[in-house]
Amino acid sequence: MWEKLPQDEAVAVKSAPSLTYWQDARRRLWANKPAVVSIGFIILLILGAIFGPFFSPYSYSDQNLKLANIPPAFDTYAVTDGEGNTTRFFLNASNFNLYEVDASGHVLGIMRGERKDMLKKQQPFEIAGQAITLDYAKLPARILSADGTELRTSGWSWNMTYLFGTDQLGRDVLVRQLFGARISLTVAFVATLVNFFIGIFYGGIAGYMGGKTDAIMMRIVEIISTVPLTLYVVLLMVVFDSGLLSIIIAIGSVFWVDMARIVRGQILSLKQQDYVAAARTMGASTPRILTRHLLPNAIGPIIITLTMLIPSAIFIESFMSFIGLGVTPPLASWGTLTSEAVETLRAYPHQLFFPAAAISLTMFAFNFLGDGLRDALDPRFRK
Amino acid sequence: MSEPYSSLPTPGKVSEAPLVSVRNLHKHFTVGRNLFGPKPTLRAVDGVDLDIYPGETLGLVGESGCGKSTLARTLIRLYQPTSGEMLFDGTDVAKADERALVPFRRRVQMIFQDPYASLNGRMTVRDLIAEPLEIAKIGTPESRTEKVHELLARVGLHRDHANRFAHEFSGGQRQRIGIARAIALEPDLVICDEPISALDVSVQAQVVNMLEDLQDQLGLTYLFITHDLSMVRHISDRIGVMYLGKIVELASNTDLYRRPSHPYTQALLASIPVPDPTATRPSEPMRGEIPSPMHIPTGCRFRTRCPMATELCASTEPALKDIGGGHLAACHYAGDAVTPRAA
Amino acid sequence: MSAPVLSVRDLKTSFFSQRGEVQAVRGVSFDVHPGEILGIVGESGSGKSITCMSILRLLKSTGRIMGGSANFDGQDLMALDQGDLRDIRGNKIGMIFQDPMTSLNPTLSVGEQVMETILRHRKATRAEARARAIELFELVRIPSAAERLKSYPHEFSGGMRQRVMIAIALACDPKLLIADEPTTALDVTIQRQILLLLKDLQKRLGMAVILITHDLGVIAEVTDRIVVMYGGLVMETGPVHDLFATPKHPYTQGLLASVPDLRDDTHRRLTPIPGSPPDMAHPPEGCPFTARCPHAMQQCQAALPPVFGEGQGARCWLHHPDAPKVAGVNEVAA
Amino acid sequence: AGELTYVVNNESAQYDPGTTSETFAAPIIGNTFEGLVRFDAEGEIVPALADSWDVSEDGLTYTFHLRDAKWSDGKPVTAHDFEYAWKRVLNPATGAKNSSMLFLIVGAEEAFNAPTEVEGIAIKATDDKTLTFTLKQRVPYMMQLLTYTTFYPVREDIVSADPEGWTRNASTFIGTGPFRVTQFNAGESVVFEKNPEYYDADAVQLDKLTFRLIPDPATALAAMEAGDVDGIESVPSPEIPRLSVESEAFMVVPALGTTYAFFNPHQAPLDNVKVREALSMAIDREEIVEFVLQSADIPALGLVPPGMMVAGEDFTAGRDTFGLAPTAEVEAAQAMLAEAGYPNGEGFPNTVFVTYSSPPIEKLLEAIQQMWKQNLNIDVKIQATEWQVFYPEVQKVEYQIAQMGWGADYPHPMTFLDNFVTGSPNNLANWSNADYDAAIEASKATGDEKVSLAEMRKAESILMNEHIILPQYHRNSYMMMSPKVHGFWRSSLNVPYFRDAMIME
Amino acid sequence: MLLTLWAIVTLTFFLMHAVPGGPFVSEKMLAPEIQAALNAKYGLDQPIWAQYITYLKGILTLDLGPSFKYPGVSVNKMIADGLPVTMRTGLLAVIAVVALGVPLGIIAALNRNKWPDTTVMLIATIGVAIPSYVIATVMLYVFALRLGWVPTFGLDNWRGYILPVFALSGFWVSFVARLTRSSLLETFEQDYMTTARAKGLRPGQVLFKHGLRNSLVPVVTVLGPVVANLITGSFVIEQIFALPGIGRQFVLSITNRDYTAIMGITIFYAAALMVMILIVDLLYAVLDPRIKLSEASA
Ligand SMILES: Nc1ncnc2c1ncn2[C@@H]1O[C@H](COP(=O)(O)OP(=O)(O)OP(=O)(O)O)[C@@H](O)[C@H]1O
Ligand SMILES: Nc1ncnc2c1ncn2[C@@H]1O[C@H](COP(=O)(O)OP(=O)(O)OP(=O)(O)O)[C@@H](O)[C@H]1O
Ligand SMILES: [Mg+2]
Ligand SMILES: [Mg+2]
Repeated sequence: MWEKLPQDEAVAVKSAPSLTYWQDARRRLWANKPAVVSIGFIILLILGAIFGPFFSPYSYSDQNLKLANIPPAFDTYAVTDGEGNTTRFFLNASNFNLYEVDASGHVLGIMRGERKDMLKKQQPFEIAGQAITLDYAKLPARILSADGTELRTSGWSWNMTYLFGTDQLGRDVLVRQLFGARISLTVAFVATLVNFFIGIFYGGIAGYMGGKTDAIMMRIVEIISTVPLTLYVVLLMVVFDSGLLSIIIAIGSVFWVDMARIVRGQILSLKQQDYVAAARTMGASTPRILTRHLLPNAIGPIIITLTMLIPSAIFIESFMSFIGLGVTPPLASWGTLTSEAVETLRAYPHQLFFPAAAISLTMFAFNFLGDGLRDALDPRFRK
Repeated sequence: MSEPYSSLPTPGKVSEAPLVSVRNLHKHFTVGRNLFGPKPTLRAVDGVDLDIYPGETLGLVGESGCGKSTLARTLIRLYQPTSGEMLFDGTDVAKADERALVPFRRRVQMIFQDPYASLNGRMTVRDLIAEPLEIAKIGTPESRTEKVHELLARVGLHRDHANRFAHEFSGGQRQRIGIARAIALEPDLVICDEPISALDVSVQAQVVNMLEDLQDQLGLTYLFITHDLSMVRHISDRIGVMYLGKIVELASNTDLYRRPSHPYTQALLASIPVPDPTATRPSEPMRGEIPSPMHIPTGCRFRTRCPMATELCASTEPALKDIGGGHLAACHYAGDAVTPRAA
Repeated sequence: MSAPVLSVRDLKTSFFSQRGEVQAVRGVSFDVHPGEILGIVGESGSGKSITCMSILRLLKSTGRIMGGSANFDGQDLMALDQGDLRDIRGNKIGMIFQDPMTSLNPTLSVGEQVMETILRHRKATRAEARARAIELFELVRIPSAAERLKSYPHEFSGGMRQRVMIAIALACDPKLLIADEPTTALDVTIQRQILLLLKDLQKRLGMAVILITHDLGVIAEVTDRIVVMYGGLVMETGPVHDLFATPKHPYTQGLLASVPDLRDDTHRRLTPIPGSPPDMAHPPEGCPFTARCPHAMQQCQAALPPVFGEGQGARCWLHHPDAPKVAGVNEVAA
Repeated sequence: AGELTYVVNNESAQYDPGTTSETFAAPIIGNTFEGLVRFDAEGEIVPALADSWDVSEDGLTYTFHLRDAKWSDGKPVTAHDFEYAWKRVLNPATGAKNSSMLFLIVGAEEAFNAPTEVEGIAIKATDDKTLTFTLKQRVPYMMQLLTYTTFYPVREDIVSADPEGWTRNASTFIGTGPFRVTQFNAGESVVFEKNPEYYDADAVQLDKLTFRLIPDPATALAAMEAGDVDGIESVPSPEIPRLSVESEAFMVVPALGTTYAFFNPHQAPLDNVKVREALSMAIDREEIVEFVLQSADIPALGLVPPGMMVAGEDFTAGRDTFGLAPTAEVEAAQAMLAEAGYPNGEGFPNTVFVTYSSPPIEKLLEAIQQMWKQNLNIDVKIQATEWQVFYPEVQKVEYQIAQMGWGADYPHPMTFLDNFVTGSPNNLANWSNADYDAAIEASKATGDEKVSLAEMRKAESILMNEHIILPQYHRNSYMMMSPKVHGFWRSSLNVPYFRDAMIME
Repeated sequence: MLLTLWAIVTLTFFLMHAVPGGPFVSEKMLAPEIQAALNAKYGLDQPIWAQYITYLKGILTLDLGPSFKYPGVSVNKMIADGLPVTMRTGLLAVIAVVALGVPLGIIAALNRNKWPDTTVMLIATIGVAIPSYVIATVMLYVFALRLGWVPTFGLDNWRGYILPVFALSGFWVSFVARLTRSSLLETFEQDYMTTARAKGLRPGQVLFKHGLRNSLVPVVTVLGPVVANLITGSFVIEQIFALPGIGRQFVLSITNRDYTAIMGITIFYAAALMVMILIVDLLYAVLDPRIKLSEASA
């Protein structure tokens, strides 16, 4: 107990391998659950966008005009004829059409009735041998059975033919959305890249260099952000063909100015720090100081701006598509799906719900990922 | 007050050409946030002449706020000097631009006074210490990590610390990281701005020993700024004393402590605390208002606090002159037979 | 002796990062009496600063106080609600932080930073606060005080920033001043003036001071008692005279031996304590100093020693009655 | 008595009856100005400022006798006002966009091209109350044409004082109609009050009338349903099914318009009439109307929409179908395409269908695109661009298929048929057919309405059998007007008339 | 600054003329004679550089010229008519961005990872993910039509402002809230925040005086251009709520190729933007004294 320990015995401590900042950050990112889930979501989305359409019986352009504007879920009515055969159908309350469905919720087709009675605001149908009347004299419309009593629904069911319903031309909203994801995610990706590579470095260089360089660079930013985008886009459209490439060019050439400004502002205040001075005394080059010292310390606002600008890019794309530079019909992006669906908002809200939800979910994923990245890149935070 | 180079006497010990040679160096700041009208000038470094010889350790002491850090930062060209000349190994670096400074940067390193602020909070200790190596493109990532571990051991840190970030360290530990970084490249000149003041004495001893070993092994040169007069005496070959932006006395360490010739130096030496609770000292501190570098007194800048100031001191500024044996002092009465309060 | 103003008992603080728990303070106890200057010395990284910050519950988000108490004026600071604690901070207890650059807000003028403390705790107009700030600047020897109130921290030298911190801590004449290395960046003349100022306040107002410093000269000159810390623990406490005369803990001895001698011109090598301190993420089970101790025994590795001795207590197995005698430690050299 | 707010979706850039060519100006000019004659609610020509008129035997010289009408500032309306107004339109410096409408008059075109020749224009105010003019050739629809704003009088003193600005200021906007403007709020609204100087002022019921600009039809509908306004000019098409059953305010007004596309007969593969016919046959116009437009529009098999009477007979009555049917003639179309050399669509060259950016039109085109794909197995690309880019492009006639349409300027088939004569600026297919030109010429030259009708029908058959256009549908206007409002009517030329409107609780 | 303005004017001018279409491409085809007459009337028959010189001369006298599309209306008047409306909603939206965005960010930062934070961030994410025209349309339907709380169009009373301002500011409120939150969280970890707490300052003082100010640089950076954008209006919002502002006017003038109007509003916007950016640069120096004024706004 009281024996002397040999003097040279160093207490062996298990030593972990040395990590660089990035290795350490990666480790911390993987420990962040929401961020990992978000990465998973984004990967799934990308896979869905690439492979999803192959699993669908429809293509993004397949129309079935007779089945336009069908909701993703509906109340079904059931009428049974003398032989016990049941016919199921549902009423689309916005266009007063009846559609036949089967027991599991597959849409079989539109039901043709007799001439509408414009005065009584009724339309007679013959369903399963019975005279059924669609009565829309008072809204909401009612289904009347032969004896004039109102028919009760037999419960609601999902639309198994078109999981997300159909659009104004009877196209499958789900497939269109997966196709739209291709374009919108590409746009988001391009916008991010552009912000990352042009915006950040442009702003970083302007902020770090300061003085005349900064002044000139920021004036260029001002010019880019004032010259009307529409004119510029129209001109691009004349020069290039419409398509993804031109969108990329358009976004690439103007979409980084906000980022540049924010980064510059951050750099202006960060460059006064002592650690920058220290790096300079080590002979670190300007790019090195920017990439290793200044930008990592400005990562918070950078990531937020990056994620916030993604939806803007998605909607700028839809604007560009509108004036002719971008995706051509029948192809659609989330942006064009959204703006189309706004017109039918009151009648067919599901058409807006799905693209809006897709964009929002993606944004949540990007935000969680961004937050996770930010926390991972900032060692001072807890957990 | 620009003097020819030769007029600055060389110390006895070394006779080679100086590694760093500074003449009449000025660094002024404009302060205040007055949008209109002239802004007041603050003369942080106000005409410094200094030679640093290869292989020596030049200690620099002086009142807090007298411009030591500013001088250091100007020497390493973090600041552009307001005026004056700066030769490093024969080349003029006073006005060189960043590109021309690249070789200079590799050969001169600095340990900062503020350990935390000078460490990038987003980098692990490994990255921080490996950075100069990376910049100089020395070795592979693995070999650099090895080198980092070696340096960590040298400054008394554990290799496991390499994965941590600066905010996870105590003040002293941070300072050691800064030191490890500065010596990583084995530079010619290390400017140490209070490198040890945040360290506890045993680590101070470790670090100082280490710096001395490095000097012996690699022939490093140090400019060593400190407030610790016992340590500076221990480590330096020569010591300069600064007061209000100027060097007022410069001598070999023994000479300075034996024969302090500027009244400020004398006051300084008299204030050293002794690590002995039983020792007693006159409890009278130095009198007088500390002048501000925005309003430097005319004539001798120390005269407002000098116990022996005369008319002459108020009118003429004393030049830094040799009072024998390479001992320089900027006092009209230095070297006179009657030096009051001489040690 | 009067009742202590501050009585710290078994304070424990840890940091939680991805790497796990770093036990920075592992059970620290000490008392500070009114009008007393208590010095804390110790290895860098031994938990001195964290102990002080824990007393005022000022830890960063990753830090957590794991246990213990700190009785100030009859209240346990660890249990106080935030509002009451705020009335104490800056008012009854002043604190000087170790790192003066980052501890001052870079975007506010130094004057403003001093004045806001006064305005917070005293019924003063801005003009009065300003006058007091000027007075404080003069006390801490900042030249052209009135003019420099408007300056920003980055325009000050390291020592000047430190003095601003001191001015802030002293602004409300605290009963207890916690000074974490308050004079490291100051030259000896100003240091002396500051220390004399502290002593004067201690005498006049009965202010108690906790002074953390590495400068044993300063310790010797101004403190009454000292606490020696190592590895998050108090290794030795005692009156300054006894401790300097007869250090009981091997660490204390090593510390005292590392100081260069001012009177020595021979360029003799300094004698540091060999080895490096333990990693507090994996603190050793026994005495944390074992690995570097010249007298280390099996027992030291096996179990943490308790504090032996009254008045001058040391946390070292060598002071166990059964321990073998070692010259210069538990056996006074004849 | 009463006040009424009516929503318009577009603001006109010009309210000057002589210079504007915008349909958006019609609601304002139509209620503040009247010309020599006007339409009544049944679409008949009735006297307005003129109470009688004579036409010479050869149908070339018209003489109008004015009634004692006053301008809204109380000054009498004279024949000189007309002469001034018409000659002003014929001065190129005026910048009138419809000057060519007056080129029917002798000397007019010459004067426009050489402004010194004003004297040659055959328009004359023989006295204060008599106006005569002479046409270059017979114009069967001249009386209808005279209801167009270009033929309205303007006041020389007002106009010459501020040639451009007089229509911007309520106090100088002097008209001859049932209402007069009290406020112009640019971008927001135009407010009217009853014009006490109007010759039939007693018949005018409303005291105050506001045209509120709400550019978004969805907002307008919301305003209507919230009861904030009394009438709206149009409704969003997805709402039509609901409104048509739910709302008493909902109105369907036949509009004299046809939506169609040009097949460019100068570009492969459309230079082959069989291809054009196949394409035209392969679309299901009924489905388009029912499911794509979801409206009560009429599937179009020809150029001229129904609703235009010539010789007491609707132009479209008993018209041929030109090989087309309301539903798709799939087999026939496939056979036709095979005959043209593309059996089952094989080898069909790349074809682009250009259009202007407009969501409903793009929707329509997508449906057509899909029908061609499904029924003929051919891929046609849709390219939508801004109108400003699209229109000049189309004028170059380098497209293959271009979406277009036409709305009547006056209720006579000639407003459609005239566009296809050789050299007409609106002949955007640059199509030229001597027989067609001759038939048009003949229909104009004859004094016999029946002959004229027959010639026009012949012309339409020539055009349609060549399948120069892909007719899609004949339009209706869908609007809402509170059931409290009586006496309101909207003409088939899209002008809302409030002259006889009144509010009944 | 004038140089920048000149560059913008020049670039826009030539861009505009390079783009196909012209002010007289209308619904119906104009006879070629009429087209020529109109071009002559508005000077469009002259060579482009001559038009450019004429235009520049005009601007120097602060005359933005007559509108090509609206005869009898000068561009100056167009701006003067539309601006008050746009400015009122725009400034209110700016106030909303500051008065909602910053506090929401603060609340979120103070309650990091607790429910108020999650809620705010949820709303903020939806706020950026859903474009303003969707928000506006939905709100119009719900609040104006269904609930009848606010008018369906126009700015006739204070209620009329609610929806346009909300829709205008939604994106930026969200953006600013997120930026503020992230910036604050970073600032909270700084040593001087500990100092501030050690002084016994109240949480409010710590937050506003020490925390917020040091976090505002990125917020101010975005706010500058945002203010310029908001006070020059938004097409979508003005279109949906039927507001006679210049935002809609601007887009219309582009679709109409109303050359002078395009130029005029662009110049106005450019001037607003440059003033805002100047203010931002001045604010940088106020917020962070280490940023030298000369540096920020050379
Ligand atoms: N935020 C943090 N996260 C993790 N570990 C920390 C953190 N802050 C401090 N530590 C660790 O806590 C221990 C005690 O630190 P403290 O700052 O109290 O040391 P100290 O005694 O004041 O040293 P010095 O004299 O060097 O200032 C050190 O080992 C340090 O590495
Ligand atoms: N960036 C700056 N702007 C304005 N004044 C400055 C700046 N940096 C330093 N100063 C001033 O210059 C003077 C000298 O400062 P310096 O930091 O060189 O002193 P020092 O000798 O290093 O002091 P210490 O020992 O306290 O660190 C001080 O008065 C300080 O206020
Ligand atoms: Mg210094
Ligand atoms: Mg410490």
